[in-house]
Amino acid sequence: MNLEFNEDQKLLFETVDAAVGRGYPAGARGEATSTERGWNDDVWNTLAELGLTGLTIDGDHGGVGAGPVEVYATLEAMGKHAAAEPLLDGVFLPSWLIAALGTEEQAKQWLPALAEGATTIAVAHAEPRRPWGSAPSVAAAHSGDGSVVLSGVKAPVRHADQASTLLVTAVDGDTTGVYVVDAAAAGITRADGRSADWSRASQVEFAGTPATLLGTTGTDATAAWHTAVARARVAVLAEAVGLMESALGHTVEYLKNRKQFGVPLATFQALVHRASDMYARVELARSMALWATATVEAIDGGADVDLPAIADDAFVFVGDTATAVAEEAVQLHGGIGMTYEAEVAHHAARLAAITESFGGLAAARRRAVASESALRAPSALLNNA
Amino acid sequence: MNLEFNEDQKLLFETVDAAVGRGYPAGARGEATSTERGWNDDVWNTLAELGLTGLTIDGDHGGVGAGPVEVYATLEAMGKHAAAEPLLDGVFLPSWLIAALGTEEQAKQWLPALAEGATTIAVAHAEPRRPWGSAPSVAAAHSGDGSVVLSGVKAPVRHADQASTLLVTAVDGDTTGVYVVDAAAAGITRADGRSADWSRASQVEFAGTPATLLGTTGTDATAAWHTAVARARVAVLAEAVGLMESALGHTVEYLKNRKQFGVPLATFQALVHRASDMYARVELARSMALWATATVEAIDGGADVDLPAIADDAFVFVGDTATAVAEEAVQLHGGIGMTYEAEVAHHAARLAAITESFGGLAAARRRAVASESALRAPSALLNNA
Amino acid sequence: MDLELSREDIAFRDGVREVFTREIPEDIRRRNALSRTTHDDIVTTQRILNAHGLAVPHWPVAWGGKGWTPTQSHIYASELQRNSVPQPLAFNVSMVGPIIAEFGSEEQKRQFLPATANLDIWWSQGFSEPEAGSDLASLRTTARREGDVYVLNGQKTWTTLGQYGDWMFVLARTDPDAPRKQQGLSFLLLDMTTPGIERRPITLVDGSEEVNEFFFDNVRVPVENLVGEENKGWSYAKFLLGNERNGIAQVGTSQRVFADLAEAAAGIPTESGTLADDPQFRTSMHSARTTLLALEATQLRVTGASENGQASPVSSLLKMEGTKALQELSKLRMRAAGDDSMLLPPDGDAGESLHADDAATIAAAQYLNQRKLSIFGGSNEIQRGVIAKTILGL
Amino acid sequence: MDLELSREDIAFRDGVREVFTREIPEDIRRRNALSRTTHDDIVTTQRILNAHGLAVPHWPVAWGGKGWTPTQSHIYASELQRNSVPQPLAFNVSMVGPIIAEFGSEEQKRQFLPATANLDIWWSQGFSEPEAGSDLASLRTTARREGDVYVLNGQKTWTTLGQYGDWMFVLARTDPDAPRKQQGLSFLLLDMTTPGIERRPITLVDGSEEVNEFFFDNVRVPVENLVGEENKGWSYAKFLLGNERNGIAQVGTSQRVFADLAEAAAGIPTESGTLADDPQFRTSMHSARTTLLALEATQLRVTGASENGQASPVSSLLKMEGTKALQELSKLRMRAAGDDSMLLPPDGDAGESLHADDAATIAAAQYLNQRKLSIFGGSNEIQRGVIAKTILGL
Repeated sequence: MNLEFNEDQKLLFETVDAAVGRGYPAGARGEATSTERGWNDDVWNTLAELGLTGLTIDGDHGGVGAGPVEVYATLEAMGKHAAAEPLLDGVFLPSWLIAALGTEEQAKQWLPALAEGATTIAVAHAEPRRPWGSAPSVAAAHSGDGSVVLSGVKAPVRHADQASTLLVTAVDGDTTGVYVVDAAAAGITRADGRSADWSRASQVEFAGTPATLLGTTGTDATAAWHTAVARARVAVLAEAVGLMESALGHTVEYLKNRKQFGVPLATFQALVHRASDMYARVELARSMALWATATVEAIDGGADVDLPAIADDAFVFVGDTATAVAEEAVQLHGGIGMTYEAEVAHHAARLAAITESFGGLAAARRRAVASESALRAPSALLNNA
Repeated sequence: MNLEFNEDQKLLFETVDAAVGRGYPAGARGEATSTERGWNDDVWNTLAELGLTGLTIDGDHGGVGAGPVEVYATLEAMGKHAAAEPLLDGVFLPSWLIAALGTEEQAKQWLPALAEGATTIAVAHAEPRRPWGSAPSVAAAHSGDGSVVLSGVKAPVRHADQASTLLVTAVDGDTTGVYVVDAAAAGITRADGRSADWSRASQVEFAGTPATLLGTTGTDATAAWHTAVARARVAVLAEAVGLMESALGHTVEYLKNRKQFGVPLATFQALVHRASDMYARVELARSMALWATATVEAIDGGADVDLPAIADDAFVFVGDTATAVAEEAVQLHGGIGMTYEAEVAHHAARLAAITESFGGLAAARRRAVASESALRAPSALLNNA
Repeated sequence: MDLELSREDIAFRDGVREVFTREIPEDIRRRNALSRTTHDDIVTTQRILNAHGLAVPHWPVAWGGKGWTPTQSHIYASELQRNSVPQPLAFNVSMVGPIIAEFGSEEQKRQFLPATANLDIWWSQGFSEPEAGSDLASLRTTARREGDVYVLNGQKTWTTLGQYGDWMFVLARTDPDAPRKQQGLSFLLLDMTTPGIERRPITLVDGSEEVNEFFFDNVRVPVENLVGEENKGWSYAKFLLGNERNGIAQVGTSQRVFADLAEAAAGIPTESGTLADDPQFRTSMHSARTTLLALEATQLRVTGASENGQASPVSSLLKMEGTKALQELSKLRMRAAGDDSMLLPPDGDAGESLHADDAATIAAAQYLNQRKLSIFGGSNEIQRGVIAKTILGL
Repeated sequence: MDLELSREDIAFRDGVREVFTREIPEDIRRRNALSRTTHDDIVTTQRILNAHGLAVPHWPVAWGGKGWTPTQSHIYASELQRNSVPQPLAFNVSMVGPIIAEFGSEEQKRQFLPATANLDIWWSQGFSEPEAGSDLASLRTTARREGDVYVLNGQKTWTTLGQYGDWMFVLARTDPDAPRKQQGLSFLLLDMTTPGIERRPITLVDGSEEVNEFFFDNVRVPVENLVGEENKGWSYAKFLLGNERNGIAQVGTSQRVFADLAEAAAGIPTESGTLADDPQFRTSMHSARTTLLALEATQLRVTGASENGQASPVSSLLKMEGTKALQELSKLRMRAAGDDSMLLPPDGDAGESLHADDAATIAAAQYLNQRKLSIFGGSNEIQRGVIAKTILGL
């Protein structure tokens, strides 16, 4: 029974923390997201050199085959610096999808490039005004020559502008599949914009766009899709924890250093007690994120647990905390905290983006409350009922 | 457009405030509720002399026929002193039921005695583990000689131990009626206890107890019952406002006078800001209670408004505030606030009892959220859509 | 008590509503509802209102005021908000206008008041400084008298919409040796074309560019642009803060946001129906709805009391709880939009959204932007302090 | 990471669970779940636990301790709470016992420790005073040395279950002239049959009589009942506060309350089904459930860290958030009961309820009683101060 990093995981956290920290001094997120690429290329290259782009990819395909705790350690460190590099969206999630659904040939085609950090893949599932949990409206059609084309609209697609390839959910009759589409394929119209956290996102329209099914025809991908997404939804909470810890840290420093009415803000007990409450909330959220991560690890080890349900529970709890902590961090900074130049503003924006990712917090709570597990007595240990 | 007391109403508030205040120095609620009667007889007699027991009864039946604003003014003043006299439970609500449902003969039989303050009537509707909004399980049966007898259990019945008469909801086949039962009738078994606010309540069991239908046979009383209860549920919020204001006042005084670590508690900004938040909440709750009261007045004047829905909305809002204010008042007092001897403890207990009265807060929220009005754009003025 | 508007008040309401809905172009009001109001929208709106005598109703009657009852003022503010009409520029109509009308010279009144009412002059506020956000007594900007000019040096910040400012009213220190910090401040009118002024825009978290910093380097202000007496600026600024702030709780705005969201919900699909059927959403909306009822009732109490000539100390409460309610609604709007709120046009808030659902598209950015409501204009922490001191005696 | 108990830990858990569920009479555990634990229940339980070596596992091994790992300690506290076993009397096993074991004389150890472990002596705590609730340094009770006795004068309050106390451990001022208030306090053991002691019970808001005030009028305490050195009492008291407090978050208790409420909900009818189908209720329960998971995970982190020899500063967090969660559940229980929580037996909490549903009957009184959780044992305000100071450096 143990929810701590082991020595290797600690070292991993410290390595990423140091490497990313060098690339992300104060104000760096704003700069990184306003480059053409939307992130810091030097940091990306460092991450690739450290093998982090191969973190979730097995050794046979050029990666290191690490588990969910390593993902947690990496993403918490990324969050700590509000780093913009799309490890999760552009590499981890696509690698999980390809590993779960792809043929060996497809795995060989895509995973090594991802592991090298040579490319990113964008996952396109969300559609305007369509619930995340519903089957997609994008349709796959078979043309005479046996090839498949996609039609329909996806938005937002995170980091689609830089991706070489898209993984697109689509329906073929009653069967949901994940399709591989070349970013430069015919019949793609892309309108690029940004997310509320200043990272890039696009609307992508497909009109008879050639595509290849990931995996084997005739198998419905819904369950595998939900499992991979649940994994990503747990992983993104690590980033949220890093962001929250950092927002709290900046707030504490601000209270110590900023003077008003001639004295440091830390003189005002009302503000100090609110910082203490922030701390308590962040630690509980960290525990929840670690627990969900450990549960994913247990599932990888064969435990029989409903991963999407766990992901909903953890997402709701950490998401609520993220909202409250972000709001308090901004409020305790006052006007300064509202500005693009403030670190906490970027923390708050990214935390908001996380809470509305993967279908958003309200939908997660709707599922979680409807689930029969909502009234099941909680026990964090798997064999301690 | 006006939500203020008029001069007469102000005078009424001041009169009740002064009269009740004399009978309720510090610690008096605990004493009053531990007497045999369960309230302060001198205060009761004063209330009767002031005509307040006849407040809701029309002039033809010995009362003064005042409206909901006068009820509000009276009950806010009662709440301000945490007074235990059952004006609402023992007089106002029964008078509304008798006026709404009773024959003129019945009105003549009961209302003058209530108006004089010579007696109280207990309303028996709640049943163990039965939702407030469901039809009662107590059954009315007709015996051969045309008389009616009741069977079943009611609990809690507030102040049943002192009542001369009970008004009991019961079903006769598919028809719900309100029945008049003499408190000393045959076949009644009463087990007396107390509510969490130390006022008296009982379980009353009927076994072939002779009863008389209030009103005329064949008419279902459900709608009239719900309207009278809605009126009572709005009225009790006035008492809640008085209690909250008083709890806030005691808390502010405590912060000013109590020293810890060598300085007054008011030196600690965290506590002071929480008192400010309490103030803001109390004022919003007061506004809501006044608005609901004005709505009842408008309904009496012919306005077409769904009174039970308004009562649910106001009950939920004021109830949530009552809970939060009571908790903060106790917390800011520390251990002292937990004791039977502390004024705020009685405020907190009575506020908790109010939130769980008439079926309780959770049921009220359930109805309100399911109501189509939940998504209707709010407008406090009736003719300003 | 009485929950109805009188016949006269209804006629009054219908009159202002007619102007707001018929005279103010619908596209302006639509952009305002989506927080995309432009400079021209504000100018156009205020000039239309002014032409109908509705831009500066609270000014002295001699300068265009209407001498309304408190109820009429309440109706006016509420209808503006409910109909999503861009508010007349507060710096003009609620701040510098009333100050000049009360304390200015006849010459200043003639020069500035009509142009201020008609937004021919766009005013900016020069109060806050980096080291004195909520603590105006600590202002450091100096105005040194040299013959017939004041020489202005220093820095102002949080200047909302200062990029459009033709003139700025500035609180500056004219007597650095005054025994109390509140003394020695003067209220100056500054033509923004004067040499020595530099502006730095401040981008907010959501990308909006609505606030600015200004730097003054030996900026020369003619002494005739001093309002009232030298070193009395603090009392003029306090006059503003004491002014009744109609519509401060923004209940009308919240009512409109609520109505828009309720309407949208019926068209937002969930896995099993629409958002309008979702118990979580309905619970949050019900909570917002009752809060707005309580807020509006509080406003009615305040208005009713001022009809009777009583002042009310609850403007801190209205500011704090009213903006909190609006913030909650903005969060609810973001939650309702989910992923749909995560695709903004690349140039921030200026362009059109990429897909048709504008309100969903801007919901997250709007949520972030609205954090300012509990900070600017007297933060919630300041309001709690005011309540504690002036109402609770703590 | 590892979310499973090891085989050894499971065996350990099954062992303690066996004692808790088989040896402790079920009616005792049922009364404990309904907060109706009696004096005899506590004594009986502790003696059974002591007979099985489970009353004082954290004491030094020489005096009955078990030398458990942090995980075993965690399991023990958790299983006690989950199975609703009355806790061994904290004043005996967590407070005076460890103090005597650490600082007492050999004579004191022999005289007191076995009797304390077996609850042959029922101890009360004499720390708090009316003017020094959270501020122990300001204690006023004096112990004046006169020959071979200390003469005790003063007042103690918030003495939980003091009505049963055979002995009391008292913090009293032996040197009124000490330069710092923290100095000059001594830790004395007081036989409650000594003349000059007067008790006044304090009834709490729910009617429970669990706390008391004690007045000392020239009470003579033999000098051999001084623990450790004179004037060092503060450091002994601090030793207690620094002691790791297993189970402080009461997660096991909350888990049991949650399970009981979830089970009850399926039998509580609403107008349209049962409470278990009600979305409001389910939402609140889901929120409680995830909070309890986060709390338990926090405990696991702390336990795991102490296995590795690291101390954790998060006991303030666990106390504050754990008791908050339990308070929320008690409120939820009251809301679930509604009117059914408003009929208590006339004699307060001592008798049986008037109708069969005990848990509903006591729900409101229990809710009120549980307000104490955020006050006693270091209020939430104190905990926030500790977090700010020791963790955040504020």
